[in-house]
Amino acid sequence: MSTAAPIAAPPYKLVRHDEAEAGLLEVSMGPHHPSTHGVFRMDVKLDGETVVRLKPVFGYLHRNHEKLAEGMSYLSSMPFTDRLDYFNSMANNWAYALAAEKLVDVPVPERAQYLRVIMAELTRLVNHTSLVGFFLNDLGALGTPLLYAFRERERILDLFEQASGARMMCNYFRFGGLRCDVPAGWLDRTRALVGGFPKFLDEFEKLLCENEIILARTQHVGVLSGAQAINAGITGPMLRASGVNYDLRKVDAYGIYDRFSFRVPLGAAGDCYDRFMIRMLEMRESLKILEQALRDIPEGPVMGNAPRVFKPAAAEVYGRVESPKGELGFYLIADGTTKPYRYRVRPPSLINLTVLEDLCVGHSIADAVVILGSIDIVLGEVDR
Amino acid sequence: MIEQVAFYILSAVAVLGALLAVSRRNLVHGVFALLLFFAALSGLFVMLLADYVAAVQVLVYIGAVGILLLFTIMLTEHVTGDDLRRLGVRGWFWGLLLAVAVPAVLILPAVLNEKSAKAAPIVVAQGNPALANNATQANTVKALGKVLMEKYVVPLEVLALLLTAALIGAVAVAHAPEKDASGKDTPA
Amino acid sequence: MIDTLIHILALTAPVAMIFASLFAFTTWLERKILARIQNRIGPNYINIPFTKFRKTFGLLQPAADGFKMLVKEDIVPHGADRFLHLLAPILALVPAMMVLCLLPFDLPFANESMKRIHAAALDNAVLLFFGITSINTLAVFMAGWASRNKYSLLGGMRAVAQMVSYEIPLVLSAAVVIMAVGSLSAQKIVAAQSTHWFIFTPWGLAAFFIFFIASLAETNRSPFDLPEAESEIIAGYFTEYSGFKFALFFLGEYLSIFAINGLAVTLFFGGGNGPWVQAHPWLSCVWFLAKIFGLIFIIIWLRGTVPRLRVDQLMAFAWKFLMPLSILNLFVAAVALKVQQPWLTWPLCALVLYAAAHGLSRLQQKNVGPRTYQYAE
Amino acid sequence: MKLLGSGIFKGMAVTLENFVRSYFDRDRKHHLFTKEYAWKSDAPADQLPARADTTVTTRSRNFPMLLHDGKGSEDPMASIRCVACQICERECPPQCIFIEKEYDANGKFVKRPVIFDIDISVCMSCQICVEVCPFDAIVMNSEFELSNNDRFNGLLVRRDALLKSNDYYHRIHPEEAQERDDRMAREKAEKEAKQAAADAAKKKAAELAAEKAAELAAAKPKVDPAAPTATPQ
Repeated sequence: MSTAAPIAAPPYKLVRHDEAEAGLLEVSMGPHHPSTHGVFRMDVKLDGETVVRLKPVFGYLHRNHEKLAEGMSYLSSMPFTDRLDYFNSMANNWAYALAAEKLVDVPVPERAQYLRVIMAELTRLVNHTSLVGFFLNDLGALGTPLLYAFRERERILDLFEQASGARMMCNYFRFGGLRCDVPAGWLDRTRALVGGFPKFLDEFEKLLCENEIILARTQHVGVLSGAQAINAGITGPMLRASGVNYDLRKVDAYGIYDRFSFRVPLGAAGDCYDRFMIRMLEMRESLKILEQALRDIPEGPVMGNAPRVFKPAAAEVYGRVESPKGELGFYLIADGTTKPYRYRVRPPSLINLTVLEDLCVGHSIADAVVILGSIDIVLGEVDR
Repeated sequence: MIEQVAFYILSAVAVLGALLAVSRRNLVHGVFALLLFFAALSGLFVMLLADYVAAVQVLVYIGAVGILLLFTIMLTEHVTGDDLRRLGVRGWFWGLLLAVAVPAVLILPAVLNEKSAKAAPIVVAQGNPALANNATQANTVKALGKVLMEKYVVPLEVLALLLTAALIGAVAVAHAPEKDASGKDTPA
Repeated sequence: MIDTLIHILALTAPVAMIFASLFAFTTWLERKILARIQNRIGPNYINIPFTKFRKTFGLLQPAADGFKMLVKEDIVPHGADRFLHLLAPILALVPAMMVLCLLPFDLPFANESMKRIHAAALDNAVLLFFGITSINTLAVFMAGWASRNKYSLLGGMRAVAQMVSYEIPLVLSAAVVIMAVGSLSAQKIVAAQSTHWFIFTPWGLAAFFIFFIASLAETNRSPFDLPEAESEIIAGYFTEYSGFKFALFFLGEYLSIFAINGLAVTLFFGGGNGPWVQAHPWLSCVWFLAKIFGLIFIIIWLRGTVPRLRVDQLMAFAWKFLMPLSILNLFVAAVALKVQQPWLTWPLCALVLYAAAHGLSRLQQKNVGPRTYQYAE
Repeated sequence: MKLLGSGIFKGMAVTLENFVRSYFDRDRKHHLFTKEYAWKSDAPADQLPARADTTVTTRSRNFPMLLHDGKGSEDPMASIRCVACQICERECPPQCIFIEKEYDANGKFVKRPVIFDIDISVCMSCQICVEVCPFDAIVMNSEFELSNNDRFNGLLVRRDALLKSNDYYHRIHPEEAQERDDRMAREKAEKEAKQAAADAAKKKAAELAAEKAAELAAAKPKVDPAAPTATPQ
């Protein structure tokens, strides 16, 4: 493998495990630890408070999602995709719909395309605001940023409920469009929300971005180099925080993303602060997309002429979207029946989690929690 | 009467604390017992109307020395307090000798000076501390300060210098190996 | 002898009762203020038992909490040191109660024969205050060590390191006031501020800031709540405490907040001094409490705003920022007290202290600062 | 480089602003987003969920219910829409529906479910059953206070508890119900029209046939070869 990109020497001293075990304090953080974002466990070996070894243990939330999906019709899996990453069910829906639409050529009506973009970007706002809140909670702020984030999230979830009937498990996308059109007045309410959102972001930035404690806690902590990120298959804001310009909305331009003008913020240092700031900046870009989409959205149907019984011919497809956490892909093998032969999810949370030990070793246990928070995982997606 | 009862209680607690401190095999328990002893001692100081010394006793011995001892234990591998081996009994003779010698040396000057002490009897404060003369109380701190800064100013400064030197030395000793390691070691 | 005991009881028991009931009120206040800061409502109704009356503004919440604590199962972990596990909460509470008696908190009902003295008008009150509060550290360590839980142990270790470090700037900043008054007696310190509070002097202001920050660390309040950092080590040293033992810890923690803020009020805000105190002596106690609650509001406000420091940053802040600044402040105060010219000392002291703080913050913020980001089209 | 703590003071200004405005913001819209819990009223079960106007939107979905067209105290089973076709049972992603068909005394399927159970602890409110139902018989309820003391019987909702009138559906989901009714009416009308057309065609065909038959009958005596058999030989 001489062609592989050189990986920078790790910032810690490598030691053989048996030598180092003697005086170490072994702490099992999780699965019921307040800041492991669900039922996740980290087996941590500590030298004082410094992490020497960290072993992520997951699977506590394994729900057999992929195998279950192989036993039921294509449509029946759609509500299960909501439960993968339960913060952004809309993006999950889209990824699955995108894969299934490749199996059967169903045209998506124009209005549905716009609504999909609107929903996906609103989801991104939901995810990034709550992530920043949770991240600050991990840093030890007593819920104030989290509740400010949730205040805005509530409003977006209200919109989701008005449109789809559920706040989090929306189950809104269908192969070839959307389940139903948004109710009357919904677009105006969304416009009002999008118009007021920058004010909230300003408040958030004033509250957080210059706070010395946050700066000191997050800068130069958990540094992930661009080469390391690429080698580990990291995607999403975490990859972009390491300075790699890779955004599927630009690369694939799926849906109608090529019609919107927006920028992709890039970090330089690849530390926790960059990961946090990239998300803050991405929210502003999402708002730009939302403004354009809400301006241009046409009238019309939201559902194409999808067949009542979804029975694709034998084929292999891979559909992926830029979910707020990274590249979310669905890999489907159809065998000509109403059920997929193979159904595979590429979860961004799980793959972003693989670098956790590399990021944490050499930092203190308090930093390990912060680094985990900055990776942005949802255990529903990690374990599936 | 109340002060007699208090005296006996405090003395009993002090003795108990001291005994526990030397007899407990668990290091942390030992330290806590020692701190109990210190606390009782500071109570005794209060009874002697030396409330400044009592306060200093609490501040320095419980607040600082005790914490220092706990720190030392935490730096060892016996943080959790278990798997402590029984101490060897080989040096019991020297230990006993030392135990006898220290009080002897401490008591000796008092015994030797007994005659002169008779000439100028030590005034033992009596009576209820709460009702004691306000003037004596107010003057303890001032008098102590005066003595330290006038009569014993040179020994005080020397002691301070010594302690500072010891502190710097300790920091230097603690830092030395790390410098070597960071200089030589490369990621293996 | 009986007289003495009655005298002591008459002066200490009300203090204990007043502050213990204020504790309940403060927990409600904290929940309410935090809720409002976070755009929530906070506790707003608790049924009065056996009635349907609900609108009590949540004021009965502490009572409900206390009852819950009482009836909860008391769990001692297997393998824990049962005796020390029991002793730790008691040891956390007792010093906090003791130091409250040292505050110049004039009881309104104390008559002429008692000369309106506070509970323990000692000559070395301030010194004894610091001595007794340092016992609190032991209680925390004891709890952490006796629980036989690694999170507790980590919390205990953090607490010891932190409380010992912050005691130094705390004492040094109090020493400025002691130097100015020339006495360790709380009453004399208050008397010296009858016309001019020390907060209105440059060195007093600086000392107050240092004292306030260090007192946050001493009482384990945000942003220095590392010993009980719930996002890192569950609940730190009281992870394994439940039921009434936990309640005792909680009570001890709030009482030490009262105590240390009471000391701050004594040292910098003129104790019970305030308008109309001369005419109505009972106002003194009200003023004292009002000032304490003013400070407590700031503490809660701060808790609602800032995240937590890391251990090494916490230590660096104590030793490399607060310590040098408080020592410098000691010198500045000495000079200012000698010069006695407010028009000269104010700008000079402010300049020196600001320059020092600026320089030290530069040291603290090495390699750290806001960034600008690039965009890809 | 600023003085240490200036960023914190900025943040404190933000929190103080929120604190103050939570008291003085008139409409409480921007600075106090908590809603009081919608206390369950003593209203009868077959009515709106308590305070539905503030807590539930008109599309809100929580748990399925079965529709019937009966009014008032009519027997709901008389007009139940469900025909026990079992499509929803088959399509339900978490498999929480159990249906048994009803047979009359002769063993004939009467197109009604005798058992229709939904396990509330398994249901994930996904609405797939509603979408696959060809008869608009199952729709989503927005009732949200579904907790129960009985772990075994209380969590399995039986047919009779699931049955709700179409009027109730109109109350909780007015637009959707109207849309559904309109469509059903349209389909029914279309079907009737079709039926009518078919009937007419049939009738016409029958008439034609009858005419032809009549013609034939009229013509028969002339050409009918069987005629001679009428007369005995």
